[in-house]
Amino acid sequence: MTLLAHLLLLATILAPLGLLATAVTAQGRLRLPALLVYAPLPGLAAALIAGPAPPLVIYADWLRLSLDLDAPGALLLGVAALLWSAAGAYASAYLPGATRFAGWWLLTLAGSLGVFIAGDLVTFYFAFALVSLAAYGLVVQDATRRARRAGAIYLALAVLGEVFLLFAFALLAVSIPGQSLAIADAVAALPNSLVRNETILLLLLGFGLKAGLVPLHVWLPLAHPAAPMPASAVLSGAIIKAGIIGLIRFLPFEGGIAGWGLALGVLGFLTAFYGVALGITQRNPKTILAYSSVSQMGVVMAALGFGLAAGDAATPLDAARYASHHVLAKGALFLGVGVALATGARRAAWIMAPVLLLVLSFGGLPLTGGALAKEATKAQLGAGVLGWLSALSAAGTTMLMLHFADRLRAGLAETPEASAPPGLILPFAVMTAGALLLPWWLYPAAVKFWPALWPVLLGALGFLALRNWGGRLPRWPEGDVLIFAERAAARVAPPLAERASRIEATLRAWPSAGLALLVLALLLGLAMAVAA
Amino acid sequence: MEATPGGFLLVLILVAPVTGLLIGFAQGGRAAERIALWAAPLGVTMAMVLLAGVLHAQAPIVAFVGGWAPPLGLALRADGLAAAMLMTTAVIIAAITLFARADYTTLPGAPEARAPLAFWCFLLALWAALNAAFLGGDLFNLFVALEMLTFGALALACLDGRATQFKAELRYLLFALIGSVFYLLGTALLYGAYGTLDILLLSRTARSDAPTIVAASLMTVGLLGKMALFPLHLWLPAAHAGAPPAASALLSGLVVKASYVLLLRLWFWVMPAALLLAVAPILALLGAAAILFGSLVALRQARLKLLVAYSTVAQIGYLFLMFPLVAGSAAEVAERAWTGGALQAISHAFAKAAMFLAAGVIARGMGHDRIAGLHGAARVAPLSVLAFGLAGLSLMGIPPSGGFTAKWLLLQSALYAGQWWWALVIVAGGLLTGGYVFRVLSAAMRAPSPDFMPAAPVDARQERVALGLAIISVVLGLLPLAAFGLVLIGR
Amino acid sequence: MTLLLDLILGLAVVGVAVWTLAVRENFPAVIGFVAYGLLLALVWVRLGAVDVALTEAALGAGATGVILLFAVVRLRGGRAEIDAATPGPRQRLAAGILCGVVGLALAVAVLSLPDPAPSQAAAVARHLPELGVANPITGVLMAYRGLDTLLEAVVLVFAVLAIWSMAPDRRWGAVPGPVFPVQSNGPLSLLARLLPPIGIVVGIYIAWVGADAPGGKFQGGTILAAMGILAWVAGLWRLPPVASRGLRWAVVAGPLAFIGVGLLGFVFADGFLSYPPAIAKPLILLIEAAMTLSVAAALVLMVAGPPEGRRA
Amino acid sequence: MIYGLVASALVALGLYGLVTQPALLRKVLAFNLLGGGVFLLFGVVAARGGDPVPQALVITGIVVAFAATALALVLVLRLFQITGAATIAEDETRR
Amino acid sequence: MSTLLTLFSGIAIAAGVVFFLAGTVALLRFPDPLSRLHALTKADSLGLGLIVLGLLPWAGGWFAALKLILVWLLVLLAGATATQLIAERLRGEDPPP
Repeated sequence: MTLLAHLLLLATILAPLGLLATAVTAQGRLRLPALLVYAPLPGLAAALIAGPAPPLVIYADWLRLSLDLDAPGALLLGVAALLWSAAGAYASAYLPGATRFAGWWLLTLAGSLGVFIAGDLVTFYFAFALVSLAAYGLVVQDATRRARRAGAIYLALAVLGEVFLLFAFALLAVSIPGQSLAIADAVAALPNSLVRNETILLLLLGFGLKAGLVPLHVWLPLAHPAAPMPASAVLSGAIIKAGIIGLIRFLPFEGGIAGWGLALGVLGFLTAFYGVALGITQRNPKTILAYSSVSQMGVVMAALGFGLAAGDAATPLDAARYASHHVLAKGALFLGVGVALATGARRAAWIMAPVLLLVLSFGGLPLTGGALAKEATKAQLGAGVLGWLSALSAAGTTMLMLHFADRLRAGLAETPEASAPPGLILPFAVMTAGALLLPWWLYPAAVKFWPALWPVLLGALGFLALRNWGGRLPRWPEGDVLIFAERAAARVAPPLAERASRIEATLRAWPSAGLALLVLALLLGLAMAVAA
Repeated sequence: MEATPGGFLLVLILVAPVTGLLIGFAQGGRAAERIALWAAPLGVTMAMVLLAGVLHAQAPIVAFVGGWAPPLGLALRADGLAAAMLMTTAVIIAAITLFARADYTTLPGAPEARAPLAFWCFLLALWAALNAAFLGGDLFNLFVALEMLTFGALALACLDGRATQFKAELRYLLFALIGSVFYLLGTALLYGAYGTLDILLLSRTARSDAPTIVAASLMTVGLLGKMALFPLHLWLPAAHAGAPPAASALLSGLVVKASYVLLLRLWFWVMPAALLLAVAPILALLGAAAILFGSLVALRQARLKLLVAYSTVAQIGYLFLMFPLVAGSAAEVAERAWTGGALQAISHAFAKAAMFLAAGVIARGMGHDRIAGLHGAARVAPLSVLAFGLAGLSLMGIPPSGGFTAKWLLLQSALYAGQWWWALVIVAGGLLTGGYVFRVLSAAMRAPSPDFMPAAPVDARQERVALGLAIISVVLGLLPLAAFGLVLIGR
Repeated sequence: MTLLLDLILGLAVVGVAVWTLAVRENFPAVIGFVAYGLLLALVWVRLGAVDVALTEAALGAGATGVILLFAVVRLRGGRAEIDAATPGPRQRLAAGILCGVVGLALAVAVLSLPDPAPSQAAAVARHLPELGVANPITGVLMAYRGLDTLLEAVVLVFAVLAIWSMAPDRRWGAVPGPVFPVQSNGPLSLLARLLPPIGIVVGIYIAWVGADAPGGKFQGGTILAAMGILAWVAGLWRLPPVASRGLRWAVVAGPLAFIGVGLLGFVFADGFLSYPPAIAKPLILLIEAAMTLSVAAALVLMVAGPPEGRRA
Repeated sequence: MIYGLVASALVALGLYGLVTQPALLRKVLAFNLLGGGVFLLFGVVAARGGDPVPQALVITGIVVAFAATALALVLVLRLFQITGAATIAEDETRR
Repeated sequence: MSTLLTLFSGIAIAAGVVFFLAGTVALLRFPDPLSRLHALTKADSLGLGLIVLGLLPWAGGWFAALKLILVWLLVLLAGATATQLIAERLRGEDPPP
């Protein structure tokens, strides 16, 4: 049994890469887009049966590469694999000939699934780097100027995130007593390591940037809309979860760093409300969804934060449950947008009904997956003020999602009879069913009716208000904070680089170089004379 | 102080290229080329045998020239660091020999031309000088090797005979001469104070008195001038950018490293620890300045070769971050930093050689090397752009590459030693390097204008050589850390 | 009394050096430099290093003086560009102060060298008889630090090739350096006919005597080269073209002989560049002869410069 | 002892000339002055102990310095023949 | 005998030095270059001859004495040629390059 589990774990990463390898031959390359749907299946299987198996350790002498699957990891791996597979089928229909896109797709897939099962620092960093850098290929697929700009910003911030993580992992590796690089040892050694605060700050920055924590979320509303539909689905659905699994794996939930937990929680709620506030000013349905992702991730991080503050060991699993619902629902919505844009007014009802249901489930409508997700994080966000805050954010989300549905209906195809090809509708249907039903199978719980309902109603009321007076809201550009940052940078950066190259040019004139030589000689001499 | 078995191998490695040079020069162009082609594989095997010998003996191999013991005679010493650098030199020169066959070949019947004869002879001469610089055990002997290196680098860079290159090379020659004069002054003072110039003997008797201090500061500044560390880098960009591709790969990759190894010999063998502690922060500060300024200016360069040359100025800075980490900390951290520094030197040699060769092929294929006009380069010279990218990865320090392991080791030892600011510089350097590598790649990857025609056909063999070097630089990262224990032998 | 003499000589040398730097025109500066070289040779005699005095006079003042004169004659004008590039007074002052401080540091270092000066003189003297050579400096040059001399000979060969490679491509294969018109009569041709034979005898004598008394291959080679240059300038002797194999083998003969004998050392004696005691002296003399030839050839070619004439 | 001071003075002068003299020929000249000073320092060291080894080093050094001067002068001449430039001032700004 | 010898060489060397001085003064004082040149070579070669004469007894053995004389002859030859060349140059005949 464990051998099968280990094989599946290996296959999760190697299958997509193997498929990519077949692209070397010409006809292999042609068939590639069609095979995208099968690549994530080993991951799905691994999630289902590899849970209890012991960690697989490879290459044991100086570098212990190990793959390991715990409960939250399995849950997220399963839903992510499902989304990847559905989006893969969608992509085969949506972009039939795009072989280069398929190549980037498989690389990102390998990284995205690998992140959930990595057991040690090096594998995790390698997978995280793979998913961050390869996703650039998905973002710039449309090769428009806007896509290229979004891609450049995405890559810059992704590399920045990588650097934070490299730094954090170096600190972690330093604080682990022995030679091992396993994540478990790292987390155990974290609370009492001498560089504790710096490490945690860097971890939060690195994973927060990936999951869209407020000041670092700027790339998300730019990148997701710019990417083609299936890419946006996986970007918002599965790839963003790399940040969440990072926080789940690397933060010591047994306690010891309560202060940081509080900070994360507050920032999480801030992100949640910020996402909603920005979302309602947007026109493009995909951008609204992107802001909704920011907001939802805010809620997840709030749950993680307050769970960390309370030292509640169950937080990882609860947060994973909430996040898994988001994977399914958000993925379905993105695919839905693609389908809706291709269907005419007459057949719209077939699409708008499930979309509406999904939208309300986000708000936590009883009997839907959303309600179960909210129930799961009751332990962390249920009591007192936190309860009110989470309810308010649910209301806000409902309002935002209804606004999204309204914008979507405005964006339907002109010709009434137009209907999307089956290749698009089938994955959308699968994902919608998954979003609504899977939570019942994964984490069933009794949901009290009224406390879950009133936020949805409040949200509906808010939406109605928005419809009438929405016009007066200010028109914010996508990636809000980034625009101001870019303008500020435009003022500061060139003069700095200009001054640096002017200094460098003066140093290259012969006499000043000679003088520099002599000054350096004296400096060294003095330093040594003082020391001796 | 006694000669170990296997000493003849050291002499062979030194004498083989010299004899090749002399016979090649006398016999003329075609003979020089054939000798160089035979010397390349022979050199690599000799370096490999030496590497195995040093690893097996776990101690430096020492040979006394002429059988005279050091205070009187000269010693050749191959410790772990020297063996590793010799191996790097042999492999890169073999690669450059393959690369340059397309440019500098004389057909059987053809009359002898200037450039081919000059190129092959200077390649062998540079190789001999590098071997002498890495193996040398006597400071004056190293001076002669450095001079030969300077002349070789100068002559190779002037091979195209362009006027701007003559001016750049004159700046290089004069500055290098100031450097060697300073080095000579230091040597004279050391001889006056201790009566010997042998590194090992000096390391036993070095005191912190006035002559030693003046000698140390003069020699260090002389070597920094020859290595073009940041404030003294005036000659490097023009000299390395204007040189033919094969030459600039050799110059940026290896010639700079010879002065670096000398500097290591000077500071970690000859000079007493107290002086090292005083000087190490200054050297590291200069290194940090080199990284920041070099990368910033590289970001603003309009021409590809100048960008790569400024990248050398920046990457040299990394080599100096090692000094305070090895000087001031516990043995375990010092070993990690030392391995990191040595690996950075080696992986930079491979990566920079690959980058310059790739840049050369791209420039020939596109007809120019303006970065803004590089659209479609990926179609004209795909393998070269890939080689440039891989080498860029290694320079940035993205995981699988040799550069990453070097920077990871330096990062960790910086944190262990508590001097976290160096870690900050390493990370900032990596980001900036990423900046200019991305700038070149994104320009090269972009689709060309429809009426685009490549300026000249690109030789596929040359591309494969550049790619091979880039792959080696990446594969270096996968070698288990135990392999780098080699660099610690005889430390 | 000798202190006074040293003082005067020292001041003279420094004075000439200052004058060489200060004078505006290039030509007097070069003349000043030749004078500086000769005075320096005197200083070397005062320091008791006759070998080095010979080398300094022949190479440092003579040969360098010749190539500088050649250069001065050809480098005319560019005064405006030079004035433009002259650094401002502030930079010159700073440079002056810094150079002064470096000089001072050097002086302090020299003065504080340990009193019982550590010296290899005894060791050299003890091992000298094994080589059968009386002149300690030749012993050091040829045996103890043989590798230095070998590398340096290779540097000479290398410098010749580097100078040749500076020529434009179309000139390759031609005669190195400018071609002087043949002078049938006149004082120069008289000198060029009379002096070389004597010079060659003196050169070979100095190279030969190097084994036992001050002299040696570099000094002898330089004198031979001087005679060659004299004949070449007078147009009596046309340098062989760059492509001629004979010329190249002449330049390469010295170092190759050195390596050959060195490698033999593996077989007969106990390592590279070690001489079997019995036949050490003849071997050294053999190498000295080959080296003298190479040094002479290399110096002539270096003075001549890159090929400028038409293809031979 | 006096010659030690003379050597230091020559080194200082040579350095000053090499750094400040704009004309290339004068720079090469200054380099030779500097070389003379350095080798004189070796001579002083040799004279203190009556030691032949530094004298051998000086002979080797003078030959190498001559090779360097010859190479530099050829470069100066070739540069002058092609561009007429007599200095190595950084004319076009490296943009 | 030796005192006589030292006396003789002392006088000879003094005379030589006087001639050198005269040559240098001539170099500075004389109006046109040609006459300066003429005076200089004459005085210096004679001066050197006298100094060599003075040094002869001190030279160790015949061989060294011969070498001294050889030196004098060579300087004479070189001086004459140089003066001729410069003179030609000054008078503007077809000067060698």
